[in-house]
Amino acid sequence: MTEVTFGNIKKSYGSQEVLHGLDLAIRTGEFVVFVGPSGCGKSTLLRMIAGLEDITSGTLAFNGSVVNTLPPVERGIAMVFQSYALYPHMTVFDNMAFGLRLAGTTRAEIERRVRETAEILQIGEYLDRLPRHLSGGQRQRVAIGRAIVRDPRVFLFDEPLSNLDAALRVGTRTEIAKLHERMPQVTMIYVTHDQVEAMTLADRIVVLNQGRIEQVGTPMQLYCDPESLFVARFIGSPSMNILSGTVEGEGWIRLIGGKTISLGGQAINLSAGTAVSVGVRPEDLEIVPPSDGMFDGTVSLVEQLGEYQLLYVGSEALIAKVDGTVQIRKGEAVSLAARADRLHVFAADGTSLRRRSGGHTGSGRLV
Amino acid sequence: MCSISRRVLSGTTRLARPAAVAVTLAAAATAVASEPIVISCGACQESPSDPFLQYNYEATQRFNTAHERRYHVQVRQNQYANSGGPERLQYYQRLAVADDLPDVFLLNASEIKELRQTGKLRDLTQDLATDISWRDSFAKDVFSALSDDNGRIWAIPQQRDAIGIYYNRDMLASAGYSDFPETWEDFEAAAEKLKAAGHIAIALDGAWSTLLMWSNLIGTHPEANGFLQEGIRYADDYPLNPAVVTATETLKRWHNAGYVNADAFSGDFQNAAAAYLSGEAAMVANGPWMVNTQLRTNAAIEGLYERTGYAPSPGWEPGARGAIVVTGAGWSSGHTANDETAEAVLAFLKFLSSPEEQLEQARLTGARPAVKIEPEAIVASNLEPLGSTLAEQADSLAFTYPHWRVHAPGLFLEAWRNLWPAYVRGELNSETFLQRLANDAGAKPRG
Amino acid sequence: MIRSGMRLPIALSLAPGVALFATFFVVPFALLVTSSFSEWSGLEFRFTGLENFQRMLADFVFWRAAGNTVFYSAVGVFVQVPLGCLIGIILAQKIRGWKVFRAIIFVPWVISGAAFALVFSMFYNPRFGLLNDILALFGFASRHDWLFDTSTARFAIAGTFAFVLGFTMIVVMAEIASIPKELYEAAECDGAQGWRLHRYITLPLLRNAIGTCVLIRLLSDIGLFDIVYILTLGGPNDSTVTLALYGYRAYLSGEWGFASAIGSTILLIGLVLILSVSRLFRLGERAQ
Amino acid sequence: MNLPSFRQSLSTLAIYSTLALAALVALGPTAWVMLSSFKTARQIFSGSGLLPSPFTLQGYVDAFAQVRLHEYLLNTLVYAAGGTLGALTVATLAAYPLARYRFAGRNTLVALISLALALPVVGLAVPEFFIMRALGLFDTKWGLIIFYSAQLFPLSFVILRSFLLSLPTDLEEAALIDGAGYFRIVLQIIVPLCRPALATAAVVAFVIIWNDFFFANLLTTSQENQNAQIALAGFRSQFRFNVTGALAGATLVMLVPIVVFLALQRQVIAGLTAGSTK
Repeated sequence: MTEVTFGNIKKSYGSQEVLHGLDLAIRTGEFVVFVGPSGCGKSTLLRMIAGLEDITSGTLAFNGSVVNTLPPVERGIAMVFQSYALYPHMTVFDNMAFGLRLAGTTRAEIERRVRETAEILQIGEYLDRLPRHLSGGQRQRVAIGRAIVRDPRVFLFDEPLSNLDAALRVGTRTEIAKLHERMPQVTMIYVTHDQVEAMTLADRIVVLNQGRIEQVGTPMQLYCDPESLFVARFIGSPSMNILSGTVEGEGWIRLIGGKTISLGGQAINLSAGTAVSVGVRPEDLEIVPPSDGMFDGTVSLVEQLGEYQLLYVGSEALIAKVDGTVQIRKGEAVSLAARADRLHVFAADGTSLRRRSGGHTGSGRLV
Repeated sequence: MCSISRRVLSGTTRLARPAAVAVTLAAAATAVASEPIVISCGACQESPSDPFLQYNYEATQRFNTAHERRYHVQVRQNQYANSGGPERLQYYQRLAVADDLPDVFLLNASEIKELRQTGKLRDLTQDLATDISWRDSFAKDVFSALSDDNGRIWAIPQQRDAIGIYYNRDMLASAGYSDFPETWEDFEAAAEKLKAAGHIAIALDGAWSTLLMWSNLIGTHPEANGFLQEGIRYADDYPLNPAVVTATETLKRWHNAGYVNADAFSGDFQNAAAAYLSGEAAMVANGPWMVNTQLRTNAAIEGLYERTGYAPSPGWEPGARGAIVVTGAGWSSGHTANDETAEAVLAFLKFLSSPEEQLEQARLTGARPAVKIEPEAIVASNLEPLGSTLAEQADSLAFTYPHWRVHAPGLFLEAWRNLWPAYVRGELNSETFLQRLANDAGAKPRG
Repeated sequence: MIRSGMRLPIALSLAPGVALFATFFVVPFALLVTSSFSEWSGLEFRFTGLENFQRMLADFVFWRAAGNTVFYSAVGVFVQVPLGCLIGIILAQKIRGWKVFRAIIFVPWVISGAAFALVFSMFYNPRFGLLNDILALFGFASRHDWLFDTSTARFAIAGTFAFVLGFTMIVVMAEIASIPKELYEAAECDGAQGWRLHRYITLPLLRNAIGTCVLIRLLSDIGLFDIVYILTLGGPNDSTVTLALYGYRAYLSGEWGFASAIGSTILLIGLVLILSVSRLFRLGERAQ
Repeated sequence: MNLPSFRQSLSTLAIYSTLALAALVALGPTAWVMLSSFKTARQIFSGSGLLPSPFTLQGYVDAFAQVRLHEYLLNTLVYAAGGTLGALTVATLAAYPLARYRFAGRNTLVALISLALALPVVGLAVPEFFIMRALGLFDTKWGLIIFYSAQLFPLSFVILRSFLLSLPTDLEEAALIDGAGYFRIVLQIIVPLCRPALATAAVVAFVIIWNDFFFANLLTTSQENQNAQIALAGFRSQFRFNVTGALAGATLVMLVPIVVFLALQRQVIAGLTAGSTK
């Protein structure tokens, strides 16, 4: 039963500040994913929660009590490392038992808990092996087992899947999801740069960029209502097409070097001539007759992926994701359009101008 | 110094040697009854290869047994106990600085000169003066190398050796010499014949044995003016002394004339010895101890000892032969106080210079006694004849003189080894050679 | 990462190293520099300014020692290192038997100077040494005394270490092993073959390794002592004396201040060499 | 005749002749001396024959009986083992914080220690002698062990630290989360992880200490504290010279590092290359 709260947390290395005052509340049993490009500070944040990095200023609280200076072991956390960090000179059993031994757990209790955990994770038969004699997936499971066996209050994952091959990654992802279901009271904090992992695992996603929180929300909130250009680009694959334009009267935007498109009645309180960006997800684009086209252009490249195909259209290489059966060739001229309510408009500073579901946005923020 | 802690300490470090342990235990046992006075000896360690050390070791055992309840001499191991290089002097100088000189140890004349300046060496003049019979028991002149200009005595002589030249009688006979050459002229003529016959005439090593011949050439020279006794200390005397110049040039000539072994510059005496022992060389200069250490070992070819003669040096004039007679080294003490430890030190020194011990040393090492001994006693003790004969002969020679090491400045040997090969090959003229030799050796300007 | 609470253990953990380092490097260094400017015999200590250095620079033996040290270094740099490179490049091809050759050629590197000196005192002996016997096989019969003839002594000393190729060989082999194979394949595609491959690919990439070997060779040559000390004591006529031996002589004669001045000079030369060789070979930068 | 293959075999011949020559020059004199240790003194000095005839072990007997080589060898072993252990212990304790933690003076300290590695230490002879004496370590076995630990500290430090820098920190962090304290991490995580680097540093340090002549000569005076290298040099002194004993002794003294090297080639090579490309 642990709530984790950040109060204006900052981190500096020397004179360089890398985290600029973060505020966040994570509920007990919640599965929160920190996502962002490399260098955004997400791993640093995780390590600060773990107690592996000093907090420069601000407070980190577990259930309301500040843990800033508490050593890792006293925080009741467990962590799964990207590299698994299994002790190469210890057997699987010893790896899992190390923390328990240091905590002074009795021999019998250690034996019981390790065996039990090993059974759950199906690594019981490897207990006597050294990590180097295990496959990548098995090591991953040992790493998780080592964390579970300690019965943590907060479970931290640092890009745990990035060392696995694609096939194993999917399997392990679902196992982690199951783990979360099995331990409903354990707060889980997961760091990744892979938005697919974030989307599939998270109760809530925290998008970090350059040491700041860009947006906090459920996967669908982030997908549907990105609050910033950054989040819009980051979530979704292939990523959202962004086109520049200027406001041309109420509800209309003129694309640079293109047509004027309607926002379908969305209100934008900006004077005409203001520069904006229009975002549209590839999967929201459809091929339409030239008369209905919002965007026209020739197809410069077709990536056929069977189920669907990706068309690269026009000089801006607008990407459209269309059904795989549509017959289309490179060099053909096409017209594309999206439903007006699927268009995202961003101001010059990158903030979203569409507040359709304003009730939800910002709910994660605790200002 | 706390004698008990020292005993305990040495007791533990020497556990490796059962014999020594037994001795220590015995000493400890008697200590309970009546504390014996313990003194340390820096030149009394066991040595299978050095007969002098071996003798010292055995003598120490005898002394300890004889004075079981009163005195005990403890061995202090050191690598330099028998080496002649500057390392030994350095070693003792360091100990002197640390106020940790052994109570009894061996020093040669030049080392005494250096070491007495530390003020940590016992002045034995008074000790000898208070025991007239002890003082009078010593042979003629044996204290000269061991005392300073003021007549103070810093060591008790260990032995008195006559050092001559070993020669292969068969080889000399084949060159037409039934006796050893009388004069240097003769000597060179013999060398020429030996060379023609394909032999090495004289084996040298660039250091020890080369310098013995140098000493002989100087010592028998009528114009030497006591160079080996005194002049060798002073830088100006080297190039100016006619005997030194002649001797140096003669020695060089032998090399250039091909009388000498090819490996005569290494400074390893063994190179000279090997040439003689293998029957290639006709002559080699060395002390009487060589009989026991090498001539009569399997390092020498079969029957060489029987064919070997031992002769004094030739002279520059007929009938003017000479020999090196030295008290090579003496027993000094680092204990300056006059307490009961001094009593033990003196007891040990007197023990070592008793006629019995001196004869035993002579028997074991070939070195001659430093004390007066009845001729009958010498005959009765059946000493090795080669050395004995020369020693007796030496007293009636025209010249006797010490060898270079006795009075030479501290770095003489290093300087010689450095310069000599270059000189022989003609890279330095005699004057430059001698002047640099003097300077590098650390000789002082006169006056 | 320094975390609060780790300060004490870190300090405790550093303490022995720092203490040892301070005692046996920092303090001696300070003592060396101070005593270089003084007369010091262990008992008395008196500042004399630059006297020691003036005396040293005026002493022709110092210049001879310096000259010899340069000579030995030159042999190291221009004979030992190139030969070691050659052998290293050959063996890096992993030709048949390379492991055996590597082992044999490396062995002399682990033999002590004292033992090596004994070996070569036998080898060079004019009466029974192997060298003259070998030369006699080629028709150069003589009883030349290599170590005690001023014209050859220096070369004889250099000969004891000039063919100790193991270190350079090993470093070069390791460096070559770290060159990606694709580079050679690419060069072969471009038409380079045989030795040209090494001339244009291997050698330039070995810059770092060669620089390191040169530096290490130079540093050990400035400190060259035991072989010379045991074989010739620096003679004949100081033709083999080294700076280290020159300093040791001063130490032996009890002139510690003077010995320190020589020691300081050795360290100073070492420092200059480190800097200049590092710069010349741009050590530390990777070749690729 | 097939020309290319002829050329190829010619270059093969050239390569193998070069290698054979290098091997001969490298080991020839040493092998000859080792072989001579089984000869009689008479055969050695007469310079006749490459092979021992008659074959004798007298030199080896003398080396132990007369020169007491075993005592020197034991000392050498004590110094090499003790000095290596000391250097590695201290270096591990210092390299870990200096590789992992940031604090004031860290870079200076690392630079100083690395610089010390490169300096010709013979320059420091006199002050080292003076300090050893001032500390009461002069001419004692413990003194030499401590001294060698200090001498080999920079080398071990550099090898260990560069290895640690290449090692990810996760394992220590995992241990921290598991509740291990600083010294437990060093002992139970770092030391096992650094085993390859430790082995490397150990082998190189052992050989260097084993072979040291200069400082052993400078810092000991008693026979009971001296090492085998000094004994070797001492074989040449006037009375005790026993050529076969000396050669037998030299052979034994040389064999130890050779055997260590042949047995642990990988570590030696890794150590030299690691220490040199730091």
